[in-house]
Amino acid sequence: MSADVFLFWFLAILTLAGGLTTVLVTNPIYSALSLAFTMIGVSALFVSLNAYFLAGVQLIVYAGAVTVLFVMVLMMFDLKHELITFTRGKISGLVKAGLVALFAGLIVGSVLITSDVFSKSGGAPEAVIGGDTTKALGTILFSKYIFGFEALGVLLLIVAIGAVALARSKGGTHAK
Amino acid sequence: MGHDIFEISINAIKLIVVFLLIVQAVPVLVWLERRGSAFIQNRLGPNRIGPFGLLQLAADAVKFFFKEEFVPANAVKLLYYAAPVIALIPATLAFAAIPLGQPVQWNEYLFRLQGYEINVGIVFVLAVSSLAPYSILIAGWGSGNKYALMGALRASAQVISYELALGLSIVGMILIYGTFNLTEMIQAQQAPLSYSLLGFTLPLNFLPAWGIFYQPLGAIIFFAASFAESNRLPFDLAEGEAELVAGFHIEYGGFKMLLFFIGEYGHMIVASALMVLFYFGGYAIPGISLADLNQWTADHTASANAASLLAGLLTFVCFFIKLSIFLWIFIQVRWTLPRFRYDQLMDLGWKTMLPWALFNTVLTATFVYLAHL
Amino acid sequence: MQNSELIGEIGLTHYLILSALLFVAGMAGVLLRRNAIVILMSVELMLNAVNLSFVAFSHYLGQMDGQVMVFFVMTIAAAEVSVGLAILVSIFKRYKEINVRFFEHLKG
Amino acid sequence: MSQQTLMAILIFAPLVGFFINGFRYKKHSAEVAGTIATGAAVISFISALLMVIDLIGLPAEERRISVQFFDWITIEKLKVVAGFTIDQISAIMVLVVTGVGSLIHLFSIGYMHHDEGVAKYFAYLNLFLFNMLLLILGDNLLVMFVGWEGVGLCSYLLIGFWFTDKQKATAGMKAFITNRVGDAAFLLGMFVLFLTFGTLNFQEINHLVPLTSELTWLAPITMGTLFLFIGATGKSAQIPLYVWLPDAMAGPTPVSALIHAATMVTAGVYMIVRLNPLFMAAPNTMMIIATIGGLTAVMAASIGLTQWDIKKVLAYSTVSQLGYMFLACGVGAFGAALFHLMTHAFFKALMFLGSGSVIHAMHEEQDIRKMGGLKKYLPHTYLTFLIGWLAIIGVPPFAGFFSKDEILWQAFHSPRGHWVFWAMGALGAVMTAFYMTRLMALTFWGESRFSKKIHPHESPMIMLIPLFVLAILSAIGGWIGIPHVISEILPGQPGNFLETWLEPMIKTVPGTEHAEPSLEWGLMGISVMLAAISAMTAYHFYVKDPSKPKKIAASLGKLYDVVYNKYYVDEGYFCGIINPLVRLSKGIWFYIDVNFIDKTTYVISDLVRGSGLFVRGIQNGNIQQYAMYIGLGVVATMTYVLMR
Repeated sequence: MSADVFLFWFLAILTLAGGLTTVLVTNPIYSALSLAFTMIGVSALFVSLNAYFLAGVQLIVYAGAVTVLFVMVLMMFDLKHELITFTRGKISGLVKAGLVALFAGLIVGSVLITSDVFSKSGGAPEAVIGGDTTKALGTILFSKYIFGFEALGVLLLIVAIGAVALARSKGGTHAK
Repeated sequence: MGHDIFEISINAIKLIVVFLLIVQAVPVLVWLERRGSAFIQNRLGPNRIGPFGLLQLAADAVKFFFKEEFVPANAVKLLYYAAPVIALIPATLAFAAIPLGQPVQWNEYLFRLQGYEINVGIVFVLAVSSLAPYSILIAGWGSGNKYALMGALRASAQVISYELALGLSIVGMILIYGTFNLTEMIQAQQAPLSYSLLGFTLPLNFLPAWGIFYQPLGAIIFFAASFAESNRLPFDLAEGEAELVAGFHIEYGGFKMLLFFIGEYGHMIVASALMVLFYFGGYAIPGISLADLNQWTADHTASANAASLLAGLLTFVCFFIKLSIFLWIFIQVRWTLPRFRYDQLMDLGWKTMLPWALFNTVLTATFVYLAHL
Repeated sequence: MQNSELIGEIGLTHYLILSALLFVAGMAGVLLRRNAIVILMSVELMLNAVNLSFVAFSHYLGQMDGQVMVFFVMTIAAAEVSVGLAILVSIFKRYKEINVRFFEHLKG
Repeated sequence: MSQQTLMAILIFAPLVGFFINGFRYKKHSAEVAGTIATGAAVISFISALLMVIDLIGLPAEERRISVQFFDWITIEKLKVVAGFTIDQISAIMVLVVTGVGSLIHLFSIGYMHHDEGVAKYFAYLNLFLFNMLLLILGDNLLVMFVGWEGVGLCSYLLIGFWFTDKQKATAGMKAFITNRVGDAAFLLGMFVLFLTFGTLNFQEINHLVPLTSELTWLAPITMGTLFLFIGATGKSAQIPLYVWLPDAMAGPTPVSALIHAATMVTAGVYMIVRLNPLFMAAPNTMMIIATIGGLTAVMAASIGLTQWDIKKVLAYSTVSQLGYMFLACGVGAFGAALFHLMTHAFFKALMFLGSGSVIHAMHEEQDIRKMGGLKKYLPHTYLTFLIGWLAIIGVPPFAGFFSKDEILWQAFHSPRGHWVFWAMGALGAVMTAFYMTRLMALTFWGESRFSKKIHPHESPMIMLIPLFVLAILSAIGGWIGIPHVISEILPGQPGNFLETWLEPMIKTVPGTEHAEPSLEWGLMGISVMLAAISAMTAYHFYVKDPSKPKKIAASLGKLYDVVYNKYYVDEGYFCGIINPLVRLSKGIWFYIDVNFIDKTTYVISDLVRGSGLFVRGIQNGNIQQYAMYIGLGVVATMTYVLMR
C-alpha cells in the first residue's frame, strides 16, 4: 500500500465520517463543526488530486467563511439539543429514507458499471495533471470562462447588497 | 517531499522543531512584553527572579502547570477542552509554511529552512489562518458563559471581516511578483528597485526591490489588518475587559489559558513573518543580494556544504532580526494605543480598509498592465 | 475487478463513489432534518460532493474545466449561504423558530 | 418669429398657464393666478393677431397658414397629423375666442376675487382656452375632436365649479352626459367620413366632396353630415339636446359668458361652417339643420319669455340665437352664420358679464323679480347693458341688426330658404325683443323691489373695462358685414368686408345673386318694426303697467304653465329615455349579469378551485416534500437511463 493509497483511504473515511456526523448528530452546533471538518477533509482530498489552489480556496471559502457563518448564526440563536431532529411522518419518512438508499445504490451502481470506461480512457495526459495546476486554472479562468467569472462578480455584489438588506430588516415584507 | 528515509526523518524533525520554535517563542515574548510594557509605562516589570527577571518565565510555566483544573458547570465538556488545542493549529500550520532562511544544499539533499514547501504558499497561509475563528467560537460557546459567547462572536466576526482586507491587500503583491510561492516571492525581491511604466524605467539601485516600495498602501492595510486578525490591541474587542471581562477565554485558566496564549502569540509571529516576507525582503540581508551572499560564503568556507550551511544560518539570523522588529512593533502598539469601539472597528474594516484594499488592487492591476505594455 | 485492486489502487472510481456517498449523506440531511440551518448545511455538503467529483474528473481526464466549475460552484454556494442565512436570521428574529415545518405558513 | 413658433405660442400659452396655476392652485391668490391666466390668454390673442396680420398679407386665394407639428397617428390608411391651420374662417373664430376670452379672464379677476379656489378656476379657464384653440385650429376632424372633448371636460369642470352644492354638480354632470350623446354621434360621423373619403383633413375632405348633391337619405355624405350635426346639437344646444345649457348657468357667470355664450356653444356652428362644401352636398341635412335651427330659435325664445332668473333668460336667449345660426347654416348662408356667431359673441358676452356685474352688485341674487331700478346704482353696467340690449333686439346700426337681418334675408331669399324659415326667424326676433326688453325693464328700470338691506354698488374697474370694450364691439362689430343695399346708400360705399374676406372659403348656394333691393328693404323694415313694437309692448307691460303680465299669464292658463315649465322637456326625457334606460339596465344587471354571467363564471371558478384543492395537497409548503419530489424525479430518470 503506497502513501497515496493510504492517504486516500484515510481522508475518505474521515471525510465520510464527518459528512455523516453532520447529518446525524442532533446538536446543530456539532453538525456545523463536523461540516467544517468535512470541508477540511475535502480540501485535503483536493490536494491529493493536485488541485492546490482549489484546496486553499476551499479552506478559505467553505471552512473559513461559510461554515464559520453557520456556527456563528447557530451560536447566536443559541440552539442546543433538538427535540425533533428528523422528520416525523411515518410514510413520507420511509419514502424519503428509501429514496436516499435507492439513489445511493443507483449512483454507486452506475459508477461501477461505467468504471471500466474511465479506466480505459484513463491514459490522461500526465503533463497537465502532473505538477501544480494553479497557473493553468488561472489561464483558463481568465480566458475561456471570463464571462462567467464576470457574471459571478456581479452576482456576488448583488448578494452582498441583498444579504445586508435582508439582515437589516426588522422582519416582515415592509421593512422600515 | 522525501525520497529516502533520511530526508523523511529530517522533514519530520523539522516539523517538530518549527512547532517547538513557536511554542518556545511565546514565553520569551511574554517576558518581552511584560518588561517592555513596564518600561513604556515607566514601571520596572518583573525583575526579581533571575537576571533581568528572565526566570520569571519558568515560574510562570510552573504556575500554569499547577493551577487547579476546573470545568464550568454549564460548559460543553468536549468543546471546552478541544478549543485550546484547536487554537494552536492555525498559527503553527501557517508558520510551518514560512521560509525562515535560504535552503541548505547538503550533498544531494536540499534542506529548506521551513516546515514544508508549498507552491501556493500564500493561499495556504491565508487558508489556514482563516480557520482561526473556530477555536474562538468553540471556546466561547463551549464555556457556557454569556460573556464568553459575546466575545467569541465579536472576535470571529472581526476576524472574518478583516480577512477580506488582508487577502485583498496581498493581491497587489501577487500581481506584481506573479507567484503564490513564498520562496519565489523572496527571490523576486532581491533585484535592485526600479519602477517601470510604459517602457520608461526609473532605477533606484541603492534600494532593494522590496514589496514596501511597490505596495506602500497594501503594506499599511496588511499590517493593520493583521493586528485585527490576531485580536491584538487596538482591535482586541473580543477581550474588552470593561465590557466582557475577558472575552472568550474568560472561563479558561492554567494550562488551557497558556495554549490560547501560544495561539495568540503564534498569530502575531505569523503576521510579523508575513510582513517581513511580503514587504521587507524575507530572509535576505538588506544591501546584500542572495547571490553576493552565496559568493561571500563560498569564498570564506572550505566546502560547498559548509558555505550553504553558513548562508542558511546568516539568512536565518537576518530573518529573525527582522521578525523581532515587527514583534516589538506589535508589543509597542499594544501598550500605546487605546482600544476601538466595536462599531468603529467594523466601520474601519468594511468601509475604510476594504475599499482601499480594492482600490489598491485595481490600481496595481492597472500599473502592472501599463508596465507590461 | 479484483478485490485487492479495489483497495490497493486508487482511481477515478474511488473518488466518484466517495463523492456519491457524500452527496447521498447531504441529500438525506436535506430530506430528513428539521432544522433549516442544518438543511442549508446539508446542501453545502452536497455541493462539496459534486465539487469533489469535478476535481476528480478534472484530474483524471486532464482537463482544467472541471476545476473552473468548482470555482464557480464555490462562489455561488457562498452567495447562496449568505442569502439563506440572512433570510433565516430575519425569520428567527421575528418568530424565534427555525424548524423547517414552521415555514409551511409561508406558502401562498 | 417663424410661423411654427408663433402657432405653438398661440396654442400652448394657455396650457402653460394651466400648468402653472393648476399645480400650485392652493398657493396663488386671485391677483397672481388671474394675472398668469390673463397673461396667457393675452399672449395667445397677440400671437393670433400677428398671425392674422400675416394672413391678410397673403393673396386672397392662398390665405392659409398651416403648421404641422408631428405625425400623430399612422395606421395603414389612417394618417393623422398634429397640424393646425389658420384660414379665413378660423381667423375670425380665433380672434373672437382669444379676444373675448382675454376680456372675460380680466373680468374674472374681479368677479372671482373672493373665491377660495380662484387659482383652480383660472387653471380651468386656461385649459378651456387651450382646448378651444385645438378645436378651432386643428386641421383635421380628430384634432378638432380632441378639442371638442376637451372643452366638454372644461365645461363640466366649470359648471360644477362649486361642486359642494349638489345641484350645481348635477348640472355639470347633466351637461357632460348630454354632450356625450352628441359626441358619440360626432364620432360616428367621423367614421362615416373616413370610410367615405379616407381622410379626416378638412381641406382634403372639402376638395373631395362631389359637386353634385346627394338626395338619398342613406347616402354616406348625408349620413355623415347628419351625425356631425347631431354632434353639433349636443355642443351647441339645439333641439333635442339643448336641455343642458340653461342648467349650465350654475357655473360662475364669467364662465357662462365665455363658454356658454361666446365660444364653446358656437363650436357646432363653426364645425358646420368649416365643412360647408360637404354640407352643401347634402341638401337633406341642410333642410333638417334649418328646421331644427328655426324651431330652436322660436321655442327657446318662447321659454325665455317666462323665466325669472336673469341668467336663465340669457341662457334661453343664447339657445335661441344659436338656433338662428343653424338656421343660417341650413339655408346655406354660412357667412351669415359666422357673422352672427361673431356679433353674438360680443353682445352676449357683454350681457352675461353685465348680468355678472349685476349679480355681483346684488350679492348673488339672480331673480329679476327682486331687482328693478338698478339704473341709478349701476350706471356703467347699465350703459353697457343697454348697448347689448340694442344690439340683440336688432336696432340699427348696432351689431346684432346687421347679422340678424342678414340671416333673415338669406332665409327668405336663398334657394334653400323658404318664407316659413323667415317667419320663424321673425317670430324669434319679436320674442327676443320682448323678453330682452322685459329683462331690461325688470332689472334696470322701474321701481326697485329688492330689500333695504341690499346696497347695490358699482363693480370695480377691472370688471368694467371688459364691459366697455365689449360694448364698443357690440356697437360697431356689425360694420364689417354691412349688406349691399345699405352699403350703397352710405357715403364711400364701404362694401361687405366680411363677404369678400370669406369668399374663397364659403360655397354660396347657386342663385342667390339676383336680389331685389326693394324686397330686402321691405323685409328689413318689417323685422325692425316688429321688434320695435314688441319692445315697446314689453316696456309698457313691465314699466308702465306691471299688473298686466300677470293677467295675461292667468288668461293663458295652461299654455303659460307649459311654457313656464319649459315645455316639460326635461320631464319628458326622464319619462321617455332616462327612467326606461335605468330600469332596463337594472333588469339586465339582475337577470343577465348576476343570474347568468356571474353564475356561469362561478361554475368555472368552482371547477378550477375544486381541482386546485385536489392538487393543492402536493404543494403543502413543506420544502422537504418538494425536495423529495425532485429526488423521485432524479431516481426515476436514473433508473430509466440505467435500465435502458
